[in-house]
Amino acid sequence: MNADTAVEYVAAILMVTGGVMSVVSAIGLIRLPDVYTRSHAATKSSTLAVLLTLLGAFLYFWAVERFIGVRLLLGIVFVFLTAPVAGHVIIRAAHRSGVKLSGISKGDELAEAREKFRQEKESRSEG
Amino acid sequence: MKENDVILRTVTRVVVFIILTFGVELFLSGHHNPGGGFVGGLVLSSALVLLYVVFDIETVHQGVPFDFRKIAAFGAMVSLLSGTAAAVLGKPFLSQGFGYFDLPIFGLTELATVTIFEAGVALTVIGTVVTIILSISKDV
Amino acid sequence: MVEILMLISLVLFSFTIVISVYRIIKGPTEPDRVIALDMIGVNLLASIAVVSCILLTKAFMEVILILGILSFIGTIAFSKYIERGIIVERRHSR
Amino acid sequence: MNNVLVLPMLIPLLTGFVLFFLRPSIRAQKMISILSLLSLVAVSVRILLIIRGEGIIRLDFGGWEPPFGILFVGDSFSALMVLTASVVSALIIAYSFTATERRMENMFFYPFAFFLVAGVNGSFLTGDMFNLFVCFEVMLLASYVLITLGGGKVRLAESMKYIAINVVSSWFFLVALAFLYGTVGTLNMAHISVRVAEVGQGPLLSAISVVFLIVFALKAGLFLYFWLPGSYSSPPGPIAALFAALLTKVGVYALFRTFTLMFYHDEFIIMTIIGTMAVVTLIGGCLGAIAYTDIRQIASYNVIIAVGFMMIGLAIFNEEAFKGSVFYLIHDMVIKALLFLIVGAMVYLTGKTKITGMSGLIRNYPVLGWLLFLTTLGLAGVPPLSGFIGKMYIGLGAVEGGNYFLLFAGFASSLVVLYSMLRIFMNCFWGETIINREDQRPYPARRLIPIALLGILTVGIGVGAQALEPFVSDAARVMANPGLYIDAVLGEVES
Amino acid sequence: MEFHMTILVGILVTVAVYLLLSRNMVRIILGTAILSHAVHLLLITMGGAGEGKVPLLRESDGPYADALPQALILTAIVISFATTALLLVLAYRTYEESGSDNMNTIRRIDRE
Amino acid sequence: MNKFAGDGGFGATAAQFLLNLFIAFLWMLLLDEDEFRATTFAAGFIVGIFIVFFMHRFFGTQFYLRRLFAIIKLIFIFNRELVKSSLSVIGQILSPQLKIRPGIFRYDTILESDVEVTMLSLLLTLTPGSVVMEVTEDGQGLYIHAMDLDTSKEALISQLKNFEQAIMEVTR
Amino acid sequence: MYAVFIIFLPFIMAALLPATHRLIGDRLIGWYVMAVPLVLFAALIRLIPQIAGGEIVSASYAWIPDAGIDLAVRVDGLGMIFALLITGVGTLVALYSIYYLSPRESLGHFYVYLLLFMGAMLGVVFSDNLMLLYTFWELTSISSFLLIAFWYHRKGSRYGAQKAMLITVMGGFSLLAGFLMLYFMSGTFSISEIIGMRDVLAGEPMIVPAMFLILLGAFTKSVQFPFHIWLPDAMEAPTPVSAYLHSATMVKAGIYLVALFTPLFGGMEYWFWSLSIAGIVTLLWGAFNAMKQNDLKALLAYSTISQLGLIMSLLGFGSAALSASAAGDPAVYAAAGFAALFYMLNHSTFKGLLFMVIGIVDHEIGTRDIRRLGGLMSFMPVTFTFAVIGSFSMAGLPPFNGFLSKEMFFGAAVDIASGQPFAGGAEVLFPVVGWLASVFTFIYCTIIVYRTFLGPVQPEKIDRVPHEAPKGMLVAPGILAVLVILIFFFPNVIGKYVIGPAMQVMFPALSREADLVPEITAWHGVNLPLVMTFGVIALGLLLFITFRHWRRIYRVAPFRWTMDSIYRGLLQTGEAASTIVTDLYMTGRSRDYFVFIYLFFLITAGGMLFLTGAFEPDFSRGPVGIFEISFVIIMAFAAIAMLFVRSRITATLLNGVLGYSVAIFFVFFRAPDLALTQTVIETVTTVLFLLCFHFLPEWKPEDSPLRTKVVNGLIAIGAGVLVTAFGLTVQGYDVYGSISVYFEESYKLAGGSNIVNAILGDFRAFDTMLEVVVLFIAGIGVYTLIALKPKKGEDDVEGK
Ligand code: NA
Ligand code: NA
Repeated sequence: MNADTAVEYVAAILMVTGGVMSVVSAIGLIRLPDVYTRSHAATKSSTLAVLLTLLGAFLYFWAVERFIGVRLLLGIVFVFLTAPVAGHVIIRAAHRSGVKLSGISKGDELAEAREKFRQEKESRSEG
Repeated sequence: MKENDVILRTVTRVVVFIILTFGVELFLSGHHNPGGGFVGGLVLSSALVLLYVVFDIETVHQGVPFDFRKIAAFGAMVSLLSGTAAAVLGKPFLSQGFGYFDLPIFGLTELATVTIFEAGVALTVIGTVVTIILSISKDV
Repeated sequence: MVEILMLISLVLFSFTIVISVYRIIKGPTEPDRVIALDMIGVNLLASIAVVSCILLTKAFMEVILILGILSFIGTIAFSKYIERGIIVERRHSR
Repeated sequence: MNNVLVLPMLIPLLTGFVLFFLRPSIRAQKMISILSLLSLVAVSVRILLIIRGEGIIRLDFGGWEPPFGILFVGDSFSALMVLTASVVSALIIAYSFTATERRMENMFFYPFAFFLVAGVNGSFLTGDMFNLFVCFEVMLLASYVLITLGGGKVRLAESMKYIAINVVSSWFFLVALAFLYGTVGTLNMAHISVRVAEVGQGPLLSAISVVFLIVFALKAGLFLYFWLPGSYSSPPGPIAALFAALLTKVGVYALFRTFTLMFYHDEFIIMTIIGTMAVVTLIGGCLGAIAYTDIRQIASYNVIIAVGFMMIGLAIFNEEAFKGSVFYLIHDMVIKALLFLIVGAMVYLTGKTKITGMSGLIRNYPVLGWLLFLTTLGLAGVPPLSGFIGKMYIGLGAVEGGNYFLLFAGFASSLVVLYSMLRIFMNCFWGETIINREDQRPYPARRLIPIALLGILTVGIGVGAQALEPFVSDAARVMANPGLYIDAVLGEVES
Repeated sequence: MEFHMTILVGILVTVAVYLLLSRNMVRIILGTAILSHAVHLLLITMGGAGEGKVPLLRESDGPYADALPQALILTAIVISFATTALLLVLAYRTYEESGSDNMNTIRRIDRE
Repeated sequence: MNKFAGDGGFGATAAQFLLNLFIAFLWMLLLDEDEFRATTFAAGFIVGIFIVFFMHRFFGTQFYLRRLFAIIKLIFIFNRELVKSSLSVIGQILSPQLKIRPGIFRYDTILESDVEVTMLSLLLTLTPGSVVMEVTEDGQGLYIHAMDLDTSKEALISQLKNFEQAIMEVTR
Repeated sequence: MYAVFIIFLPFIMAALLPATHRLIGDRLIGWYVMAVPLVLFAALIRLIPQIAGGEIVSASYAWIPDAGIDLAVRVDGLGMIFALLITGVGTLVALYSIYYLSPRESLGHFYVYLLLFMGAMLGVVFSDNLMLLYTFWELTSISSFLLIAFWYHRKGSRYGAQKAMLITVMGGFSLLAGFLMLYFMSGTFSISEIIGMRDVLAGEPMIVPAMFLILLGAFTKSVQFPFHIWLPDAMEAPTPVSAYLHSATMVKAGIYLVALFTPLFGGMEYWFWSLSIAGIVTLLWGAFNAMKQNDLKALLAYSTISQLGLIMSLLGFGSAALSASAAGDPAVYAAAGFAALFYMLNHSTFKGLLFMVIGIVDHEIGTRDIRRLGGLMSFMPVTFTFAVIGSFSMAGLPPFNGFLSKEMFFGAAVDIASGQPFAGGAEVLFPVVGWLASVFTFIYCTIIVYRTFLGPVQPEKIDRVPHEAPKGMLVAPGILAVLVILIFFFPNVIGKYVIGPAMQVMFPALSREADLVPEITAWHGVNLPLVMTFGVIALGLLLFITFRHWRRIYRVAPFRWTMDSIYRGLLQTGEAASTIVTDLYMTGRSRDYFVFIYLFFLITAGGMLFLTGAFEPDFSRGPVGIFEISFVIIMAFAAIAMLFVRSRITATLLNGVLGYSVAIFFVFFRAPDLALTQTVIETVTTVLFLLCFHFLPEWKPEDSPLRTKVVNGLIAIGAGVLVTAFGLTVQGYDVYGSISVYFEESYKLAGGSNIVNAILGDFRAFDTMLEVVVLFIAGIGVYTLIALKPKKGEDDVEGK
């Protein structure tokens, strides 16, 4: 087994690991109780699965064709840059549009702050 | 409660440049790789769409003060006229030519009239997509 | 063997996608669905990377990047829609 | 190489874009439009003459030999269609100069009209099935915009249906193309013809041709015409006239091309299916033309009747009948433009749409009234007006082919046409005059000129049919002998 | 592969047609969108899908997948996008004017 | 005033030049050539001029290429945190019974600029188990949704501190 | 040239009329018009010697030679008779009109129509080309339409005009079809050539349908039962028009046509029976109905119908002369043809006279209702004299020309009955029915005279004081009255110089002039015809006196179910049925329209696929990975779910899933460009959906009835199955390879190594160019759709 073959295997294993991560987040998507917690699972899928898979692909191409897949790297960067923003924005939208946290949650300081702000505004407009 | 879009906006500023560069690259590399005028134009316009979604029309307009309807028309005309050029030269309408030229900076480069054609395509795509989005958004 | 591993990873990805489709249908809230779509996009992206390795072609590198870009734009748009019902504003109103 | 062949499509396209940039100056738009329309007509005539001199000509775009590239093929049939479409649209657009609201002119009315013409001319000229689809789309998109332009509730609702149905028909087109490509593996019409002929069409290819039949029948308003009355009767006069004159004709043209050039082997489809569809269309159109009192509806159902009539020519399937249909197509473009412009003018002048709401208009608008009467006679195929010669040849073809039932149906429909049109004429123009001369809305002479020119044209085509005869005969000859077309496109090429 | 694709196309067509037959404008538009998906898949399937290499000459020496249907689909995609855009805007304009998104009640009343 | 302009500090010209270089570099990467070619870089630079010209009004975001080392360190810290928290979340998801207590809490950061806050939020969000939900108007308060407040709030806060430190090394 | 000039002079003068009218004014315009037929009449008279000498004046100019349509004109004896009628009566009618029409009427229109008609009629009788003839034939219908509706503000005028037009044009279409058949058999439109091919054509199977179609044309124009119904309503026209078109000339166009084609069809049994029976029935029915009319013009209309039937039957009798197989002497039968032409001439004189008389009554008294008239004799002695002359002539009494022709009719009918040329047996009825009709004729002639001019005056029922007509108005009827008497005394001049040449045309096979031109004598001894005439008078007087008592017969059901009520009912029920049927499927619902489209697809395309044996599915699965399968499942799953989701956002998301999945299939299918484009387009489309959702309400569940849903479902499934079946069959079809191998040379040919892009940018750049245009149109279309909103409350009717 030469070095390239080894790298190929490593690449493949990275991909499988990515797949496993993905499935884990899928399970999270099913099991977790509310949109907020599920978004955690989704973010993971975006990050680890993609990181591992693209890295695997990168290695594989390098090993087989000596090809440096810059687009793959760029893809990783891009996903790392955008995935958290997407998660942030969607979860924010959920909260702003009034989606409640699940019953098992411990507290919601944001909702409290919003409520406070609203009351202040009301009292200001009354006065 | 006052809101703050700092994360989204900061990232968007960066991401838009990546998209734009990628779009131009797609446009130019279509001759030999996947890409071309359509996809290039589409990607470029999707960058603009992102800007419009994240910021707002007026802000983006300050940054990109173009009349996209005219860009679209101009692009389409470029495509049409690039075909006409061949006809004027006595070749069948829409004949494309290509050749290899030794340019000062770029070295031996393949230049093809199809690039002009595709540029027209790309401009039309950008102009049209943005026109559609803006028209609807301004209707609120 | 390498290919089999890759196929396995593909199957895993598609499993996730199936689950995500289920989540889109089930909801219950709209953000849930959007998250699921985002997940589909990302998993597709990963799948294409694997497919590229299996087919041993570089032709789909652009697609990978594009998918990343566009699933991002899509998610932002959906989020804004859920939040405000309007995704492009004439002037930012906050 | 005949670059002139692209001009009937290129001129209107370029004009459309130039007019787009000239938005601020309506005057300049009109000037350019006129120049462009004149050159369009000139080019069309030139093409026709070249074809007479050199036979069928073609333009391979980009210089790519058929069947690999796209090409425009000019034979007498397509060139005649292009010429007529150009002349008619020139007159309609000239009419609209005087009859279009300022706000519509500002909203690119003229560019869209030119795009429509471009799509129509392209559809006539193309020799490639997929390019036909694309040309259709140019035409359709322009029509989508024109039909909605400035419309209110009713018009938008009708547009919605019109577009939805056309989207579905475009879908069928693509489906048919997929099957076609999957079987014969080519898109060039002549090449398709060669390949289809080589295997003798066969049941599968016949079935595929039926899918094409659905597509073009939808476009032409053959049997599947229910979308037509609503959408043709809601837009303002000039737009309705453009639609009525051009759109369905493109479908009719495509049907003829498809079933004379490519899928001409299956008698059952041509005689039985198309024949039945044509007759049902005639009947349905006749019933509709009698059923309603809205003049725009009556006019729209007349469009349907004409489609049925022309398709009889295809179902009969001999050279005489083809000749008749070509003549009738030319006639129908002219007369439908005339009809819809007059109907539009009537609605404009009275603010009413029903025959029961108008009366005695001939006192107020004698020229308009007599033009409508002329139109009535022309529609009924009374000699020596334009409709006659086509009707005569279709009749001759029917006699020759022994299709007496089709002959009967066609001629009977002419009677209903006459009846439905007389209803308009007699109820609206005759009877007690209800508008005082003082209260009447003036109808400007400059609007009358294009209408009158169309009227003269309908007389001219009939009386001067000899001028068209050689071209029409040639068109019919090519339809009856697809080999001529194939040789011109592919040379002596094997499949 | 072609077999499965064809079945899939059939399913998509079924769903799309069912949506077309509904009264809500958005459903109808979605129906047309799915119709487009279906026909694009059909086109590429009929062009002999899944055979050959990616049609990039620099990538491999062939035999290549049939590039022609790909080009056709590209055109079709753009056209169906254009149509969908127009249809969507028309839908909401119609709703604005008529106050209904029901395609069966906005029909014209043209007879007494 | 241009709203796209970042928070200043640099002259616009310098910033544009920087960005242009960045694009040229990106270009080179995208072209996937086997070796470095000056011509390619120049071509990228020209493309960059085009883009920067096109978008020059947006300009003003800062890039600190020279703090490469700080960045590498940040990446390292991030990867460590990523693995740590991933494992903990995987554990939570796969445990037979869900025993998590999610919730939203406020964290006030010491970071100031938009870029800093953004970077912090990105890093935090990327690591599983925590998502930034809202940034207060003054940019100081972060509302964070955590997967399990009971067991990991402390870990999260220390993670935040780590990130803040590393970010500041990069940006200041 | 001469003949062409004759046809076109009226048209030229009509074209010049508006200008002339302005120049010379209302008072003189009538004279200008009258000059036209007068000049033509003179010109024709000048031709008579030539024509009578057997010469034929003809000319031919190319019009649409490729279609065989020539401006071929031929003046022969047959055309001459009619042309003399047209110009002669035309002159008198024009003269009469000058006094009849008030200058307040729109004289310009009237005279233009009249000249148009005159030219058209001359065209009909002089054309030697079927299509030319047909052209003029239709033009007569049209000018008649315009003349009937001259007072177009009257409902009755419009109704009458429309009815006449519809029926005659229907006949015209039939005529056209017949002509086309003749062309198909003979290869020419030239009438003289076709007639020359009699023997060849006789063997063609299509000759019989052609004959019937031509007859239908002739019958509608010449008001043969049951197409006679338009004539009474045509009486809404001004009386000069009725006199001219609807008794003297236009209605005789059918007679002309039958005479014209007698040399071709004459001798055929069908021809004989059709003409004879139609004529006899029309004769009886017209006369029967004439008696009950209260309106004098209506009475004349029915009388015209009746007499045209008589002429038609005579032509039928005469045609037997041309049969090779008919029993009896051809010359005897040919006499019937002679009688037809003679009767036709006479009819024009006395009927024209009577119309003018009625016109005078109407003009001076203000009514033509016999219930309001009576006793006018003392006020209008000249008019009364004319009325007596015309009526008695029509009744067949001497010393008027009507007597001669009536006798000849009886004679011909008797000859046919005794000769039995085709041994049908029914011939015996002809003289009987003819005689009965003559009795009726006698009665209504008496009615005209008695009820109008004799008896008591009823001043309370009329608005004006009765007085004689102005002298000018009496000139034209006076000339006719003189002719009625003159012809009685000198019939043979006409027989020799006018009818004789026509007979040669009609019966070319019979060459001896003696056979063709019988000597007409007023007194030919006591023979059966004379006896019959006495019978007519006796029974006629009896019945006239007892008319009040048997009038009830008209209320017997079969007589009330007139053709007229059938026509009326046909139009009414036609309209109602059309509305019902059309409303049934033109629902305005897009759903129904889609159902029609897909049903049509299922039936035709499905039928073609499954019933012709085309369906040969290729079930070979080919290599397929689990991953592909899973995406097939995902797409199917997402698609089906779309039918059940409650919110449009979910549906849009699912559509996104579908779009992205399509993209991944493009990856599987080695289509990177497609995958790229699809991904971007899908996202932009989704954004568009979201943008537009702002303006649209959330969708409601489809609450259509279960039945509708089931139908929808079945159609949808059918469509899906059919597309699949098609697809599977197409896959199995492996005859041809694709042309796209050629494009694999793209680098060499077009300098690009991305084949797809080389196709898009070069091989098929034209598609791409147009696609750009499509996109542009859509973009600007969206803009206009939004920017150009109608103002509030603006409806869709054109105008500002
Ligand atoms: Na159409
Ligand atoms: Na489509």
